[in-house]
Amino acid sequence: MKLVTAVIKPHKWEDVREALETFGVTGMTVSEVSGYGRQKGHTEVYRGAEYDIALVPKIRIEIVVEDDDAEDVVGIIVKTAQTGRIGDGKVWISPVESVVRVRTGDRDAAAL
Amino acid sequence: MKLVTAVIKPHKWEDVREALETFGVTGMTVSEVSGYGRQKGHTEVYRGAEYDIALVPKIRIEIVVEDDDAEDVVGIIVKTAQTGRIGDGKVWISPVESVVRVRTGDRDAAAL
Amino acid sequence: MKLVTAVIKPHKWEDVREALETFGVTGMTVSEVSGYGRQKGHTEVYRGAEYDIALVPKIRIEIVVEDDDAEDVVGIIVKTAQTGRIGDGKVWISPVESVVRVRTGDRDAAAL
Amino acid sequence: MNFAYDGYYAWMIAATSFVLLMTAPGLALFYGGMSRSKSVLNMMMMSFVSLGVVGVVYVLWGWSMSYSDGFSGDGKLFANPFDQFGLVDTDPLNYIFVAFQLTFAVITAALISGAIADRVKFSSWVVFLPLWVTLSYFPLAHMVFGGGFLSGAKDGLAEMIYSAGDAAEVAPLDYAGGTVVHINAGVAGLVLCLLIGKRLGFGKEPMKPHNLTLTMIGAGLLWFGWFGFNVGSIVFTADSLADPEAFMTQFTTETGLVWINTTVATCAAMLTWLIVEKIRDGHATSLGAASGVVAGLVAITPACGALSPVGSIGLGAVAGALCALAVGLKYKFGFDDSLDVVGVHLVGGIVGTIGIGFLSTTTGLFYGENAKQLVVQIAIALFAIIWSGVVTLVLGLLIKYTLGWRIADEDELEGIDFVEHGESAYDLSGGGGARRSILTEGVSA
Amino acid sequence: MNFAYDGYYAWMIAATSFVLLMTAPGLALFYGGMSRSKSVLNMMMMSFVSLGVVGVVYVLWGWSMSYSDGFSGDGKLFANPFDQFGLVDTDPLNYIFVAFQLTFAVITAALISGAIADRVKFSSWVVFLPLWVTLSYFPLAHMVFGGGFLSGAKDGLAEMIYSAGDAAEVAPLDYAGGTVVHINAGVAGLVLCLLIGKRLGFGKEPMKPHNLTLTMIGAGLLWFGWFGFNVGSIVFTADSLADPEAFMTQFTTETGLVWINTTVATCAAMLTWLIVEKIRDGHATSLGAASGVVAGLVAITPACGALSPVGSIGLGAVAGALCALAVGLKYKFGFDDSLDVVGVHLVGGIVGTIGIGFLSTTTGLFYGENAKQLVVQIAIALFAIIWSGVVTLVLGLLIKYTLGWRIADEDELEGIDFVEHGESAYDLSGGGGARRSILTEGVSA
Amino acid sequence: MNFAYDGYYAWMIAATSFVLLMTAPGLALFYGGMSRSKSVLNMMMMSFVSLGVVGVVYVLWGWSMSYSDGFSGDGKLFANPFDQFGLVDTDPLNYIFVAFQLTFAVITAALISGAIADRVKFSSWVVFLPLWVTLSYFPLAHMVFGGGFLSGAKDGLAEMIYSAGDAAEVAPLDYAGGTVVHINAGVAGLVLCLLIGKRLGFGKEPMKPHNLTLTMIGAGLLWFGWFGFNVGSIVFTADSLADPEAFMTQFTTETGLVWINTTVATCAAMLTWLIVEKIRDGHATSLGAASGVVAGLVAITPACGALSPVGSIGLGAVAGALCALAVGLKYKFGFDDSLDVVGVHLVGGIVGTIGIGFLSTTTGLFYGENAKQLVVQIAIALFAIIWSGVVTLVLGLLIKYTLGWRIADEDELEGIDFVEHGESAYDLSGGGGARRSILTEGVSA
Ligand SMILES: Nc1ncnc2c1ncn2[C@@H]1O[C@H](COP(=O)(O)OP(=O)(O)O)[C@@H](O)[C@H]1O
Ligand SMILES: Nc1ncnc2c1ncn2[C@@H]1O[C@H](COP(=O)(O)OP(=O)(O)O)[C@@H](O)[C@H]1O
Ligand SMILES: Nc1ncnc2c1ncn2[C@@H]1O[C@H](COP(=O)(O)OP(=O)(O)O)[C@@H](O)[C@H]1O
Repeated sequence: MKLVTAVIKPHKWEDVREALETFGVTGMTVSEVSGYGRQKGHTEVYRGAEYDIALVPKIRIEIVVEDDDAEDVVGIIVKTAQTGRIGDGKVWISPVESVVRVRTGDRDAAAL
Repeated sequence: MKLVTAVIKPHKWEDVREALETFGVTGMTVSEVSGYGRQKGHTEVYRGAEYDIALVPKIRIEIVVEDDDAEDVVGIIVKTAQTGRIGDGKVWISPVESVVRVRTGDRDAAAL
Repeated sequence: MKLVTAVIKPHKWEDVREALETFGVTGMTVSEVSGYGRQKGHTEVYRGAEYDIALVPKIRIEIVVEDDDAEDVVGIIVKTAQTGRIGDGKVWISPVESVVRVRTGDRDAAAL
Repeated sequence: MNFAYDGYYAWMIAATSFVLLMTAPGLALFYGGMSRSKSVLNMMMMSFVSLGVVGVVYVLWGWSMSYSDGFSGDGKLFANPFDQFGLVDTDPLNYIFVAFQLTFAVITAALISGAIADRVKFSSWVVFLPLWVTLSYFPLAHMVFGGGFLSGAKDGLAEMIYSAGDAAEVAPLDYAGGTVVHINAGVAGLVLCLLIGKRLGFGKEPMKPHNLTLTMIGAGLLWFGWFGFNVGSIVFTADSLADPEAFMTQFTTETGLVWINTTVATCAAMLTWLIVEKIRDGHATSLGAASGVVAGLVAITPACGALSPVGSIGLGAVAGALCALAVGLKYKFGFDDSLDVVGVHLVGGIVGTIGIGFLSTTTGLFYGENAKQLVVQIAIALFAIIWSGVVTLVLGLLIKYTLGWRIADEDELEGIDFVEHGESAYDLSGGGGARRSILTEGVSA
Repeated sequence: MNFAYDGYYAWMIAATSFVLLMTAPGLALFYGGMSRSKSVLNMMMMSFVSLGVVGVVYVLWGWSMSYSDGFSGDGKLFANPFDQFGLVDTDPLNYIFVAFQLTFAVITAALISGAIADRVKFSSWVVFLPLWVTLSYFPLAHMVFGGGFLSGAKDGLAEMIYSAGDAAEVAPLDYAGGTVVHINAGVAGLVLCLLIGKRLGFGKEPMKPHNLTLTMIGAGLLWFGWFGFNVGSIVFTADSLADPEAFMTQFTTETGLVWINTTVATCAAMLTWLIVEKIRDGHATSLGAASGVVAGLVAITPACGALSPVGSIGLGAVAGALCALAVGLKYKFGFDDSLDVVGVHLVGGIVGTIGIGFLSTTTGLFYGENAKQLVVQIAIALFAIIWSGVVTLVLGLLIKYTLGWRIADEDELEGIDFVEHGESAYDLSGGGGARRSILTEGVSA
Repeated sequence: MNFAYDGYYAWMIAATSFVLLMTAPGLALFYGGMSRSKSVLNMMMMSFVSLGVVGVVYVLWGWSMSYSDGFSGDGKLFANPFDQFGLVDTDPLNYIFVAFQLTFAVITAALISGAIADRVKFSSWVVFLPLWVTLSYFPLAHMVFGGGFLSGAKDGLAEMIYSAGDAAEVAPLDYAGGTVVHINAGVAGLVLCLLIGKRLGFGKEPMKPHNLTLTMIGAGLLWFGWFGFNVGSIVFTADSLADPEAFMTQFTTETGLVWINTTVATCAAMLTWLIVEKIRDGHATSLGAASGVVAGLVAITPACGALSPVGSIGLGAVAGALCALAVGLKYKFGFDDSLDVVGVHLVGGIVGTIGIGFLSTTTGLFYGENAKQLVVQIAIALFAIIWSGVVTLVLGLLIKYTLGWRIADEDELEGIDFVEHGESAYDLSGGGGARRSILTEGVSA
């Protein structure tokens, strides 16, 4: 099994979800995070004084998939979340040894 | 070392914490996430118009454990968080190469 | 590639970010989490009745780095986030098989 | 016609509006902020719907049942509910008083809801409202304000205790509703929270206020509205009604005194509540300040016309300290008076009602020659406690065994806002501090 | 001089202040809470800046254009805007009425903003405001309140329909602005939201209120302020102005009636709105309670002086139910009247204006002998709809093809608060429940 | 007795209640919303406790020290604090004025707290309050309003500058407290924030408002309350007091004028503040609108009775622009006037006080023949600055070296709400948008 972790721009979340659904991904876990990177946040002016905001809001998606699907899933995410502008995010794959469905105790492929 | 990641129903969090404590887990990191899966969120009626809410609130628990404990911890979580209804969540195990306690610099087993 | 995950005290986040930036880390993903561990939360008195609050606010940082940098990054985090008091947090290293930059499709080292 | 009236009428329009503001949004905010974020809307709705239901009922039979016999001093328990049904036969000169009294009935009913937060079927509350005001509020209003059994009336309670002559002298004093409003609502809250039972997790989880800024706004609006409540409750003497000059004098001096007393008692209660907290818990809290404000306002309500400013400071100080201690009792005795209706309104109402017996500048024990006023005050407080207690118990049981009071346990855990009202109070994502994501937004059907 | 005036003036100072409170913060909160968290500040700013702009304009030429010809009953469309420009030649005895009418113009303009939430250039709104009040509000105010074409004036609309004698008898009735304020604003909202188009995602995402506690505060403050609006709109008869005793009688009885009618209609509307929701959607919501409150207030606005209390309950009940059904229409017909200006103000305004034709205790169809009043009421409602519709369409098109109305699509997605105002409403981290981290705080430049 | 009084008294009851609302919850919200989420409760508590402490003190010796010598025009610095201690010997006809003046003392003290947000021991603030009102507020109130040194009194400042005859002619003008309230509080804020030092991270982190909706509510309630403040500050001429007809005329015309001036100056200030921001920063913010509102209200406070409506628009416009520029100074000069007390109240108070010298329709430089009024206005502004500055410095140092002002650094980082009050303002989990989890809830001991 693999874990695909994707950090993407918030407004792309809906599109990514739909694309993954179409591909056949049946579940994922999503959270709101803040990103730090080349995309530099923004400058805010407050009472005439300027401030740099370093962090940018992002969505983090975690999907456990079978080994064979990992690259496809990454590909779909990259294609769908791409805008070509700095800050589009990262996707990484890491190994998972085992996954269980809490409801049934099913293991691995059967647990997805 | 292993990392056990569990995504469970929010109201099971207290029970899981207690069960893990009893087993001897001394620490964990918890966050609020949204789950997407078979459990389909809910329908909301607003001003007479209907909407599907796709995401469901979940709790994500991360626990770094020694290799031998991983299966036990997974077992405890599955047993305690199970309600038998769709949406009970997933637990997965992934490899960890090393862990450090920030306070002391202790490594691996000593860091837990 | 490695994934370094650090759970630290919130007020140390700025220092850690600066130290990592100086070292040359160009990106990371940050989230607000709750920690459970030796540090025991606090007692609150409300209307004359006492309550224990078990969870403590923490910051979780995720950084994908090249294999060689992993130990250095861990070292920097440990050094910078250390206050010597209970609750300073944990840092762990896990394997990453591949990482992609969404904007360009660049892979691995080039994606960081 | 007495031309001095017109300023007084002008004030009564404002005062009546002030009191309506106390319920919506004043009390709704005070209570809403104290409840949990999953039940704030239900809490606010309980206040709003009290206004909706009691407002209509009041015009239909509430006024008639309270005052249609013209303050005749008959010593009765209530007046005829059909006499001026729908205000059809009400003298238009009384309209503003109908309005003023309407707002009192509304807030009294709404006050009760704080004792049973987070766990009650909305429909049961809606059914309880008209029954309770009809059987508990309108009668007590008639008895105390309408020349009934608890006024200085012939055949009234005071006369039963003392001879007729004395009774007139030590007629029960309740300027703006210590018995009718606060003891009444406080007892009802106590009875209902005992009958309905505790929230799940009560005593184990803190169940702290989810938004204290709302509670502070609510406390501020309640204070403001309370000037309508107390200062609007002036009743003119026969002399004043006969003589414009006397009218003007009473109007200008009494309203000024009541305003000051209302304020300084409240200031003092806020301070003593904070002091008790600081000593007992180590911290003076904003919830304590807000609660102290309400405790002071409650206590001075019956007493605001009878005390001196310095006496009012004293009464407020005692009320603030006692109520601060009293709100802890629910944990001791294990009843879930969720938002402290008993600790603040029942205790504060008793402190104020009985405090008059000591502090009245004319008949109080500290000023006058005897304890007669004190005895009368205790008697009316007891009577109000018993009346409200019995009525509420009967109605509470009736609903318990018909509609039922409580929502299902899993619904209570899930949150009553979502379950009963299909809503949640806040959706701060998709904007907010970090202009966060769209995670909580829906996906179209 | 009539000494009975001074209480009335005292009330007018308060009433005028009440009405100002309706816009800021009342309406700002009501609308702000209903919008999304990324656009609440823009929404509140639209109300605040209406006050800023229209307040200044009113003193410059608004009063003059509405009332400078002294309520002469001339039947005209508007008065001379330069006659009392800057109030230089205004009789100081009229100042309080200038102030009162100023607050009406302000809130009418602000009401429109709810129809076009989240997507409009702030600068275009600022430009629209003075143009719209000048061409739509001031004329309608003159026509209805200032003795103009829609009053009982000679050569007025009623006289056109009936013979002169009859017209006086069935002069159009609009106590506090069913046509001038609510139909006017409601139509303007409809025209603008059609012209400007839907929010991105409308009909697909729920776009639910981001903070219903704000909406509830807003509804409460609106209700409170509305007493100024309605009760302050009393106009004295010639008899009253001549005779202090008659003055006092009219003042005390009419204000009381209007207060009661305003309240019970609102109570009833809240209840029927909740009932419709419960039946249709399964839940009685707090947004429904708040909306029902406003619907009731809107409907009773023109009618509050003409109905009995029981009639007012009836009118409110009808208005609450109809408006509850009407707000769903936008999804049916696909126009994005974002915060239900049309469903509440236009529909409620029509219900109230025409309801008088049935329920007026003197000339209504249910009480009087004929339908004349009803016909007149329908006529003025139609006239107001057409006038406001045409004016708003012309102005809306003008701005559309010059400044443009909409912000860029990506800005709308990002959130208008940040893009137009450089702010976000909430920064709850760095404190809050769990005293969370500093993630959203900045790093110094 | 003058029967025209009774409307005026009716208004004064309302007005006094309005002003109390300004502090709690008005100012508490305005300031609370501007502070960070970890210190909002402390900020609100500073306002509430000002009311608690100063309310009690005022009745004890505040009134006596300010006005017990009967507005005798003695030119003194203060009156005898023991003369009417506890109001025991106060004429009941004055009660409403005691109440009105009480609310002024309360808000003036509370205003200061904005300059020292987030970092001050609550106990030190509680100790500072009675000392400061006793030594700075009560004397200045006596001097300006009580016939003392800064009034038109014999031996007063104006007489020192000009000969006796002229002084009467150009007696200092301060209708509702430009010097006594705003300059006084503004200077005290400046001195304290210099003495106490900056918040940790000031100038590096933005320290933006955590909840602008609260600030907007606060601004709206302040505006509403300010009608009590300004319109309630009418003082009747000897002629009016003698002749009911003159009384009525002054009452109806002057209150109307003051209401309008208060409103249009505020409208204009809001607009110019927004324009300055738009030009300088590219965005017109809601914080700017709220601040502009307060700046306008501050500036018109001393001037509201002396200007024409058009003059008031001018004064407001200038005040809005100047204050918008002034609030940036703290970053330039590096003093942490956290919530802009200096930029708004000191600068706005000076603009208003001195603006009268130009714009007074009777004695202003633009209308009259000479600069005498202008000189007098500058003189009283300077005197108030020096008096308040010296008193605050002495008291500030006293507390600094005894109790100490600041909480510990780590406590300031952790958040003053939790450390000083044991609370946090918000607990939005366990409900909220996504009906999120129970993570921040406690686990029973
Ligand atoms: N080394 C990294 N480890 C983890 N997350 C990263 C890393 N680098 C970037 N990110 C995440 O990816 C997001 C986008 O990165 P950024 O450098 O801004 O743009 P891009 O990926 O287009 O070059 C960041 O906001 C951050 O959340
Ligand atoms: N492939 C996946 N990867 C990561 N998380 C998943 C995956 N599938 C499901 N989840 C998480 O598990 C939760 C429960 O899954 P769901 O399909 O609703 O029910 P069940 O596990 O009972 O079949 C989801 O809400 C989501 O958070
Ligand atoms: N086994 C674990 N797995 C994951 N996170 C842990 C684990 N143990 C501790 N943590 C995290 O580290 C934080 C600090 O741990 P704690 O035991 O309080 O102090 P310390 O690390 O100084 O001994 C915890 O709040 C929690 O977030």
